[in-house]
Amino acid sequence: MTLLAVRDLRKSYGALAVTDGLSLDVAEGELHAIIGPNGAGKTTLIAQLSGQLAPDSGSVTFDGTDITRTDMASRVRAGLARSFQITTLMPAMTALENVALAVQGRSGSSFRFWRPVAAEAALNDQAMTCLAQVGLADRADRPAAAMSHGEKRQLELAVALACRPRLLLLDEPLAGTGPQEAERLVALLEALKGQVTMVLIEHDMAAVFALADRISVLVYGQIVASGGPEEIRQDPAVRAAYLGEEAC
Amino acid sequence: MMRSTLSVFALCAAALPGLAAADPVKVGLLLTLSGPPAVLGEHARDGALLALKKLDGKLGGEAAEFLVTDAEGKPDIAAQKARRLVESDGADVVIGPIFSNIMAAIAGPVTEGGAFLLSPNAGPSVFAGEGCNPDIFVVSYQNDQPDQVMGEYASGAGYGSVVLIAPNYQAGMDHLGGFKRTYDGDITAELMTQLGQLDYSAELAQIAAYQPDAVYAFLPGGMGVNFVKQYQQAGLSGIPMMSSFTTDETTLPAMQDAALGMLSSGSWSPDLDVPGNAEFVDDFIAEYGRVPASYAAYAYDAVMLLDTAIAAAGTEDRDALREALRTVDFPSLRGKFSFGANQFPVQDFYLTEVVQRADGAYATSAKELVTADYVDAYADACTAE
Amino acid sequence: MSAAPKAAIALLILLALVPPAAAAIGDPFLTVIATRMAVFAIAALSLDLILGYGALVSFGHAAYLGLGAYAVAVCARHGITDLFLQMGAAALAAALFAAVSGAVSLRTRGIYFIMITLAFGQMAYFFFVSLSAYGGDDGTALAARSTLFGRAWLENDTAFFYMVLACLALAYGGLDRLVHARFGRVLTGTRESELRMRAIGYRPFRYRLAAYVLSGMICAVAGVLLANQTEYVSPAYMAWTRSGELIVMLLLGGVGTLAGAMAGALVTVGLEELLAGWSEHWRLCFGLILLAVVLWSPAGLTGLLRRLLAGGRR
Amino acid sequence: MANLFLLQLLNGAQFGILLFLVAAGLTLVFGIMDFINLAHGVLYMLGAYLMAMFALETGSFWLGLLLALATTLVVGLVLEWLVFRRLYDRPHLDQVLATFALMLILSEGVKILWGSAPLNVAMPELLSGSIPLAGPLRYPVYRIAIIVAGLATAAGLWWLIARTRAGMLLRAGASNRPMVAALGTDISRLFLLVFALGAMLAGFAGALVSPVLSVDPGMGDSILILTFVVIVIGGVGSVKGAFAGALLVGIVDTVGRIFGPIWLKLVMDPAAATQAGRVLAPMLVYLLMAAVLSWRPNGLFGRPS
Repeated sequence: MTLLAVRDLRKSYGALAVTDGLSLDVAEGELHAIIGPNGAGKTTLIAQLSGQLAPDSGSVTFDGTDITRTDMASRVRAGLARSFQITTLMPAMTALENVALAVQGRSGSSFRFWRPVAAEAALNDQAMTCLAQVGLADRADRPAAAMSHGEKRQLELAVALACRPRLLLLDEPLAGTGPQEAERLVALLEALKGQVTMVLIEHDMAAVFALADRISVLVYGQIVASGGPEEIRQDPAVRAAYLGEEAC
Repeated sequence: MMRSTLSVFALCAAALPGLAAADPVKVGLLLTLSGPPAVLGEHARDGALLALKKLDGKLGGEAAEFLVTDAEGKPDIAAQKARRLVESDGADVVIGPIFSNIMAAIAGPVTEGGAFLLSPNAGPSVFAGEGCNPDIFVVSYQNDQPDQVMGEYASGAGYGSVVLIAPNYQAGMDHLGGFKRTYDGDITAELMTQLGQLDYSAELAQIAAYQPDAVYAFLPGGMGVNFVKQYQQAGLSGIPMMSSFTTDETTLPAMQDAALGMLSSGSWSPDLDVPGNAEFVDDFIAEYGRVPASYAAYAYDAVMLLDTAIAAAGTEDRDALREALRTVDFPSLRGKFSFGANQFPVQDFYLTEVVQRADGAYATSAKELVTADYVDAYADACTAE
Repeated sequence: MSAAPKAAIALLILLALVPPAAAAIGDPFLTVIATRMAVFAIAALSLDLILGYGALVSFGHAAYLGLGAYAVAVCARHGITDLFLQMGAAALAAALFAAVSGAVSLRTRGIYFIMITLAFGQMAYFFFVSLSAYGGDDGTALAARSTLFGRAWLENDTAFFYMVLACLALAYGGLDRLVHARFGRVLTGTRESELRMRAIGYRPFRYRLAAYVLSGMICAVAGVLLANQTEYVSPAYMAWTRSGELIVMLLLGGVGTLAGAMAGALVTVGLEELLAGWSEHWRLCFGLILLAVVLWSPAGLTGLLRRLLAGGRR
Repeated sequence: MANLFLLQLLNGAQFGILLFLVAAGLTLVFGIMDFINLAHGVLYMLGAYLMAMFALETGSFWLGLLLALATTLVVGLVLEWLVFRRLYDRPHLDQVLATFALMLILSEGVKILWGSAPLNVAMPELLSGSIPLAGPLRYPVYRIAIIVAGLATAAGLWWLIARTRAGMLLRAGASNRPMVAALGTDISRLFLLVFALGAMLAGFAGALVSPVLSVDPGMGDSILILTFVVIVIGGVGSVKGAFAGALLVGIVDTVGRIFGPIWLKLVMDPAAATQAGRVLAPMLVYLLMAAVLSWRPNGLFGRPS
């Protein structure tokens, strides 16, 4: 069953078409990787899928509902969460607080002025679960600003998971990590497969081909090929346009 | 504060054992001494200090101490400082303020604290009529009077049409209202400008288009300087300009030639032919390097009044001192001086004109007497006591 | 208990000791100064909620001080003299003004927000300048202080001071709960990263607006008390320089800590009082002190204190 | 009536250009270096006071102007060196506080040096007098000089920013300092010069208006807010915007004040119109600003953030 359907999406800045009639289907449960050379429009695509950026035309349908003009917050509540390539965590808050804030966003009103939020066991328990899921349980009380880069990437994931998404948009989760950190994160994503549908944008080809159920190749704002890892690896057009220069 | 209280005790103990009245008479000078209108307060302060110097630092023969305080032009701060003067520093009399809004804010704290308030400038109508207060003496004039005098003059001079101009706020309305009360010609237009307005070219164009017989302006401080300079530059010098609180010794140094011949009214001017006035003006110039404005003269008068009254009644008996302040005859720079029932002055008003003095400085000069023994319009409503 | 609430409680206790101390040394005026300190501490606390926790630099906050003050004058004119009713009216008026101006202002960011709040502050200022019924530019004197349950208890300066102190304690206590509650965490989140907040399902605008309205209401209560203290109401309360002074208090004390906001107000009012008594040109000294604080102690007095304490421990 | 309306439009534009003169220096510092300088108003005041002093000392308007410009330039250099360079990387709030402090220090300093009474600056012979327009209406020559000076300043600034290497580096440096520094340019020296230039422009405006306006300790305050309004309406960082904003504010303020009550009388009864006019006139420019910002949150010509 298709969870996310993108039809003829277009976005341009002046004469430059960053998204140029893009169509894409993401099936429920799969890990769908999007690869492409720098400047292909991957981050712009994520921004439009998450609602950060409004497309000029086209449509985005999530679970049968048209969300093209829906704002970011509503999409999150509908189950469409994202992680960021450049960390946007709350630096002054602890890891636990960062995650608990995301839990709070989907559980009950935030117009509560009296009861200390730090004492809300329900929020903290769920936040701890998410932290444990990404292997940060022992870092709960550390301020985000004081964490290592790899830990920040993990926390980034934990925050996204705390939104209980049905579809997770991952914008280069491995960017800037060392080999060991990358390995741990890949294992983490592997473990998440099946629990949550994922759209993964990533430059690390080894990780992409290890993880993805399906891969779409984005070049100049258009999907030029889509298929299983083997299919993509063999596709002559893809090899010529993209892989030829970079991976193999 | 602790120190000041102790020093008072020390003074009491040291001076003439047995005579409790030996501590100095304390007079608070509560004037706006900061911000753009500071110059008005400075004139009043200097006038008062000059008077004290002339009296060898004594009031009615008793040692006196002046506590100079900045009202900052902010009513809340002025009220606070008034309380400090009266409650903490033990002032018996407060001389001040310059502005009417400050007067409304400090009148309560001063009089309820048991001190007398002597105003060297502000004379708002609230304290002239029903709201008159036996502990408040206005030594200057009632606010509306200069405008009414100008209205009378304009009628008498045969100006058939006048354009009025004032900033768009309460005092502006009040002053124009004063003029309209006594002027019987046509009001061609009332131009309301903005508080602190810089550029008057639009209003000047209106005036040029209307071609009235005369213009009447109430534009105090920097607004007046801007207007007067631009008035001359716009080539309107042919239309007589009358004003109140616009062309006086505080603004003339900045207007200079542009203001020559402009008319206003007042109960005092530096060249008023009254015993002691010339000496006061010369002393003031020698001491402070500028020609005194009315604020200085009225503050000087306030101190002289206080001196004479204390000499007559002492400071121990408040009621006696109040009565002395009301009735005593003191050497005023305005010649004859007396209080009406509301404790506002009954005095002569003159038409004044801007002239250049022999020493090159610019000043107002009394040209002709317009109204003698002028009583303000509110005095009848005062039923104090 | 962590350091911040301790410091705040110490400040409150210190203030509470002023009237007996003033009586002991025979200078009742100290109580008047302490009252002013407490009033401005409430205003500074209210500004800290949006500026310190929400990173919303309002340059028109004095408008709420003025709105509160005028609420007293308007109520008194219509025969409502009860302090709590007046506070209610002030809070309501402030909430309305804040809701409208906030809805427009909060669409902008950074420098534009600073300037548009300034614009709304100026609009309020000029509105009251042209309000002839209440003296316009001159303002108007109040016949008497507000009453409590029909009694004129507040005419007594000491009683009035403790009333103000109680309001300050309430404002501090309430805001301390608030910033640690769900709402406070969300507000802090919008300060740290607006994009992240949207990405985890929040719409920052509504929380910012709520904080903005609440802050205006608290500041209006401070205005009610200010009008009562001086027994005078004037547009000068909402001049833009007054808004600047509120920011100065906050920065002097340390932004984003409630105790810092209170300390900043106390120090600013105290310093003004002290310097003004010392020299006519006290603004020069005050400016130099401010400059020194910005250049050498960016986190204000609390930052300085923290550094000194840390240095001592080392 | 139509003649008068056109003349008032011209008066409004002229006031706008006067505002632009003051705003020009602020646009440089505030718009391009992203630095909030509340002390700009006092620098403007300082220019006027120096002008008053030097014109009196030398007996010449032009010599006085030259000396006033040179002195404000030096003051700008000194201030940058002592204070401002420590604040570039600080949050806006710190800049507000520091320059608020400078405002207190400088205006008190001016009062100590020159007293609080307003000063006079004589108009140069060459530029005094007025030229006749239609009927009894005349236009002062000095106003024309101000318009010319304003337009020249606008053109000069535009040229500096859009056409010179310094301007290019400045624009690049404001958005990415390390990058420009890496190119081997001494960015801090560039900022020093720009800041001094901004101070000098403020001083220039002050000196230029001194024969028409009152030179007093309050002159900086009253114009500072208006210039901020101008820049914010135009859009921070745009000289074009500042120019458009200044004209808009000048025209709206002047025309609104003069014709507002007349137009209001067309739709309501005279007493109410007078009252409404009184309340609305001083708020006009602020209403304009709120309206512009709610329509375009980054000003007319501002870049989206």
